[in-house]
Amino acid sequence: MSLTLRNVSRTFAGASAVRNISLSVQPGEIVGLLGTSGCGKSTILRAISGLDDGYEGEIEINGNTAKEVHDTTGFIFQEPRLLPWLTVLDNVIFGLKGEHADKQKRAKEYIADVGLEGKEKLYPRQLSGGMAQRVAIARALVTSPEILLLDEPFSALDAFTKMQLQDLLLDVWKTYQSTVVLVTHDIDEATYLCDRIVILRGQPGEIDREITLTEQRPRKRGSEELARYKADILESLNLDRARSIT
Amino acid sequence: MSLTLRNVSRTFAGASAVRNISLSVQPGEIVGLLGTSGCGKSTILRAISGLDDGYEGEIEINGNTAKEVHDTTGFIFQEPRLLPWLTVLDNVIFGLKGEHADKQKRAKEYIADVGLEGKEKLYPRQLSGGMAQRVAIARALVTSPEILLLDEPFSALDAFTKMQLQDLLLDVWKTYQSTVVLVTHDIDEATYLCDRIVILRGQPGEIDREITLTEQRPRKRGSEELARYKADILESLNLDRARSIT
Amino acid sequence: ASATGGESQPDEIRLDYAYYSPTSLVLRKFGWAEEVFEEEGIEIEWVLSQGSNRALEFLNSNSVDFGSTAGAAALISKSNGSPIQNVYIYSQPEWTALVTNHDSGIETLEDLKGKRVAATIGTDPYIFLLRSLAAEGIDASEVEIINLQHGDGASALTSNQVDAWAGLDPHMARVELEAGGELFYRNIDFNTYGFLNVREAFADKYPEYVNRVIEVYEKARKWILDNPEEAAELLAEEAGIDVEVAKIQLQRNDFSQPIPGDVHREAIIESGKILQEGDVIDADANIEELVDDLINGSFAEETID
Amino acid sequence: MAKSTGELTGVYIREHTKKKERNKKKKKQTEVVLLGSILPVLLFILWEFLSRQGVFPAYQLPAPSAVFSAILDMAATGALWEHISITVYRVFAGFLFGTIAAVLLGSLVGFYQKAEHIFDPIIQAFRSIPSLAWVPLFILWMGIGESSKITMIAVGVFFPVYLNLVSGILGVDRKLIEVGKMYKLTPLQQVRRIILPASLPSFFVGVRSGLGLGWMFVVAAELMGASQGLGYLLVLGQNTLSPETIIASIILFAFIGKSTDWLLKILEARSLYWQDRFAKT
Amino acid sequence: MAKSTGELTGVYIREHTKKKERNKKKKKQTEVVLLGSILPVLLFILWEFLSRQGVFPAYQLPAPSAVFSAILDMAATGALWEHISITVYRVFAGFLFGTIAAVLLGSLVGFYQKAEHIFDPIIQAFRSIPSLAWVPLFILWMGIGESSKITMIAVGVFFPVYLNLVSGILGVDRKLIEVGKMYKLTPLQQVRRIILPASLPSFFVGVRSGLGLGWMFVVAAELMGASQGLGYLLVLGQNTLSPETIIASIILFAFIGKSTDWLLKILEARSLYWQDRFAKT
Ligand SMILES: Nc1ncnc2c1ncn2[C@@H]1O[C@H](COP(=O)(O)OP(=O)(O)OP(=O)(O)O)[C@@H](O)[C@H]1O
Ligand SMILES: Nc1ncnc2c1ncn2[C@@H]1O[C@H](COP(=O)(O)OP(=O)(O)OP(=O)(O)O)[C@@H](O)[C@H]1O
Ligand SMILES: [Mg+2]
Ligand SMILES: [Mg+2]
Repeated sequence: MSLTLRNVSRTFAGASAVRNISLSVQPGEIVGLLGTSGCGKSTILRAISGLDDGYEGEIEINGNTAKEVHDTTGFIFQEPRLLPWLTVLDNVIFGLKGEHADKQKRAKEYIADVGLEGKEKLYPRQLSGGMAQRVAIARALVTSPEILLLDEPFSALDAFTKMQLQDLLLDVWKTYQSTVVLVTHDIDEATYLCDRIVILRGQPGEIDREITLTEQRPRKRGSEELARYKADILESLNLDRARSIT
Repeated sequence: MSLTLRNVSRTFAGASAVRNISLSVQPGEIVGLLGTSGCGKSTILRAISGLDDGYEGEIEINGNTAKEVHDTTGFIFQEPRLLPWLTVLDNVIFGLKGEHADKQKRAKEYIADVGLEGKEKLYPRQLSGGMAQRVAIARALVTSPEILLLDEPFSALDAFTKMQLQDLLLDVWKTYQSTVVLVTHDIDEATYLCDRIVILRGQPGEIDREITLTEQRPRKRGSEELARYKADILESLNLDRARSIT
Repeated sequence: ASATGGESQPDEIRLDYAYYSPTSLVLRKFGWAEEVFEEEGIEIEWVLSQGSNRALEFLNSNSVDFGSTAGAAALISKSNGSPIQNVYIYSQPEWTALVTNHDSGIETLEDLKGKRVAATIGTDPYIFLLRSLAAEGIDASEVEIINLQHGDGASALTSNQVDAWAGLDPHMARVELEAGGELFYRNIDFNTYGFLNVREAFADKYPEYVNRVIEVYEKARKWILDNPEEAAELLAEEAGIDVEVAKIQLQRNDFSQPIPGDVHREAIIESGKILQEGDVIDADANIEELVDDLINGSFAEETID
Repeated sequence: MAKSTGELTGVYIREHTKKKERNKKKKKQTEVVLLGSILPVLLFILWEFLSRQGVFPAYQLPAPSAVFSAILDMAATGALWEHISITVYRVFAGFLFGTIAAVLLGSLVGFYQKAEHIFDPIIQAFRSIPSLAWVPLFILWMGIGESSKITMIAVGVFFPVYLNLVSGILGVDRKLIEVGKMYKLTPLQQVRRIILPASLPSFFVGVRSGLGLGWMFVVAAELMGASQGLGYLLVLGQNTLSPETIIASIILFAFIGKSTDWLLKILEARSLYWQDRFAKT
Repeated sequence: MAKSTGELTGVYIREHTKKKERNKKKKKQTEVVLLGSILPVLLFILWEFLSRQGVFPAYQLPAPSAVFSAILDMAATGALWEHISITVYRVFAGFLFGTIAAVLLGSLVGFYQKAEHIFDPIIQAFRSIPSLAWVPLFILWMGIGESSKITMIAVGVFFPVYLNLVSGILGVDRKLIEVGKMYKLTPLQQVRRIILPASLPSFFVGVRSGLGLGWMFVVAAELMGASQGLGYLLVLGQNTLSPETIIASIILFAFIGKSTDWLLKILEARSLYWQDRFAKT
């Protein structure tokens, strides 16, 4: 599904959060959003998701500009947002439709994929931070959404779990050709996953730079190519920082 | 303040979370806890803090083994845990004692230090994820605690804000000679900050390895020395992973 | 009255019973009404009235066909336009009097001046109090009337929170017996009789059956006259009160005049005037007309010889 | 709980802890019951003592022993069970209807702004009308059968349930609602799958409050031509100046009310197992 | 809100939006009032119509016009204000005392397990005792002065406030309590700085419920020797079989009850500005 933002701005009670964001995402593209904390990345994702309809400008999803939630969109929020009265299994099943047995089977697969096999019956309050985040990831991926909005999905995970789940994400993406918008602070992650990286700048956030990564997937983590991109991105961010401090 | 754990284990409703953790932290030392998601890092911090008294074994803080909260301990939880009815400023003031004007002044300094100047009057629901985390950091540091327990304090921050706050932490540490236990998934962070890194392994978590870093502070990020440590740690974690998968 | 005719017969007749109407208790206990009407396939339904105002609410809402009330209450309701008629007097009770504690020093109505007297505004004891005061030429404003429910008035008196109380049986009998209360002013004529009222609609439709209900009521009345001891026991058992209390209560009931007539008319008119002064009945209501509308002795006259 | 790969020792430890925990729980329960009895028992002793000393004369406030013997008398004749059972039946039925009505209307008002603007003001206005005031109106509208009594109790139950539910719904964390929105739940599904569970704690308070009010409304209900029931008993006691009957009915109200509340409390605890509540000191 | 570095355009836009928002808010408010009036107005019209048609005869249910003229008559003689003011005074005083008692006992029970075990059972038992049942006891203990009336109302207010507060406290997120614990707050500080603010939504429901019950208990309170007040008016109406008076008192109860609730609702909205509630559709 294609996704286009045109001059999107969002103001909260008089204070501007993002300004004039224009961005066009091709079907099946993975776009990364990078930027300092508070520059409006989550705000943009919320606008795309349709949960927030207070923005100005236009967001077009497959030709539709209505401010509404599309049920083909999956959203991993910045917090896990598990339903505390449901077990891990039921939380993952939550968004699924269809036969009960099918749903269970599918959910269990994804629970295993995120490394939580055997934890199906735990309640959210019994989970560690990273486990809760993984349940949220499973919940979003299990519905195989056509548009995936990810808000720092792997931030609370250790290096290896993170890599594993990044690969899981790529698997899902490959199978369902999802369009992905990924917010992350991990530049390695961005270079490993994204076709394009959009760097936001300032407060209110505006688009500063777009970097297109042409390297073929599967990419090699820590490859020289990616390292070059990383250095480039770091510099952009750093510049922004320097500017915003003065 | 010195801190010693002796054979600490924690069981939740029959399921063991950590087992036989023994660890002794010197006054003014910064110890990092690394390990896969769900291996019991937060559980250990909670036991040290005194919030959880369901553990077996003994925890000694300055010679005192009572299972209670010490008011010289500061805790940055894995979630921001801001009080939703207080503004940013009041949240930071929350733990301070003394004259109102003094408290305000001090709190404002730390708010500026974490880069939230001008945001004092916002309520938690108006903050971005990273901003909330920074408020939580300011709230914990402002009381200049003698023992600092940090549970992934910088996980939701972009690379540069993260570096800035790591340095802030070191400043506080230098000024007050706090004893710090830091849980993190960021190996660069661990090598940059810690005197010693403890690697947990398995589920229930046990101590696998301790790595002592002798390099002088201020350390240089990305120095060769640190890179060597990093490779070493990655290997340990990887091994653990390999073992736990089979 | 049977000449007016009407429809054949009702499916059921709904009677009320009340602890202030011993006749109704006897009638219900022995099932005489059921006996008489069963043959015709008419059901009898009994409803408990916990006070005149409830009985009138039941009548007004067509929940009962016959309801037992104090005469004054029936008049007040009539003045509000209730379609009811009084067709029978189940007793002339001396159920209210003025009560005080035995060491209070109150002996006459004069002594009440400046004192606190408990009464339930709008009910028989209240009317009794006003009439008594009026008879002595004392203005009602010279005593402090405290509005309390009957039972609460009794407790207030025994715990010395008021100096006197316009009492009502069986509370009064119990206070007399157990707490040493003294009835310092009695006047049976200032009581307003126990009225058995019928809904006008019922009387119009089934006049014959009004007579027949009166007939069974008569049977109960006669039984009480013949068996005062048993009647007291029955009252005690039904109402859950002490036999001694029940005896006193029954002694203060005169069951001799069942047919509504001029005596009743006059007593009610007097009460009506007092109530009018107290703003309970509308100032421009014509009391005499109302009373004439309310009291209809013809059924009883026809039935009782 | 967690069905993890159980080594033998692990299983053993689990079994062991379970047993220990069960014992501990039992001991705990008796302790709770004992602690809870302290005040009532003290109260009864004091009261009996004062009665015997003649501080309260019997025609004002009979001694507890006298009251209990009155209750036992009623129990002996079987009248007690009839009073209790009919009242419990009425309260139960009224409670059911009142709760259902409150859930329907409460969900509507909680969920739709328009519905709130239309219905809430009048409901809030009705909420302050005392039970006694309804009596004549109910008699008028519904007569004096069981239905009017049950409806009266339902009215009492309705308001607290409604109020708590609406406020519970309004207090549901926006974050969770958004999860539902992302899955395009229909409003009804939203209510059933997110809003009701999330506002369950509030709902239970409402239900418990409502049941309490149901018991209170019994008196008004049984003014409407009842000849049995606890409310009837109370009014009878007041009309015949029988303090034993009054106090007996009060004690029965307290006891049965407490028992039914206890049932709800158990249900509450069962349904809210997932809450991350704070453990008390 | 945010005092950020205001460029001129920014300031302009802010001013502009503020004005627009204020206008919008005003328009919104009138709409809300209008929507809320629909049902009551319809009800009155229907009722008047049915009365004129003779469906409800005046001795059963007088027409609203008759009731309003009765109220106006009372207003003309000044009696109305006396009835209203004395009742409002009683409810207010009872509400105050009841709420204070509930906050004290509720905090204790909510915070200390022992206190819960000791006090909660008996409080829950008392909760089901109908207001009318208390009347003779209150007269006995406290006489028939204002104090007994106010206490009676306080009793009514107490229970819902208590129940909601305790449940609110028990429902406070453990995570926030732990924050307080880390700073070694004393129990009292815990209550004041964390538990009360966190359970404020619950508390407000309790307070609003309690005020409603306060209005209900007025009748029982004014059975105790009152010669003025809305409850007195109601009972007088019942004793003197005057449907106008009964209905007039009902309408006054509804109207004044709703007004006081509205005040609380405003206070609630003000105090809970920080809540991240879900916006309704
Ligand atoms: N309250 C609880 N009840 C039951 N089990 C719990 C509870 N808290 C933690 N656990 C379990 O203990 C284990 C360790 O949890 P902990 O939160 O310490 O992990 P962690 O190392 O901090 O992980 P992460 O990096 O994901 O935060 C997990 O398996 C978790 O399921
Ligand atoms: N509901 C709200 N009300 C007021 N201001 C808000 C609200 N939500 C976000 N903001 C403001 O908008 C700005 C951008 O917030 P946003 O959450 O989009 O940041 P972010 O880029 O996701 O940051 P982070 O990396 O820290 O999550 C912040 O300054 C924040 O204070
Ligand atoms: Mg964000
Ligand atoms: Mg953790």
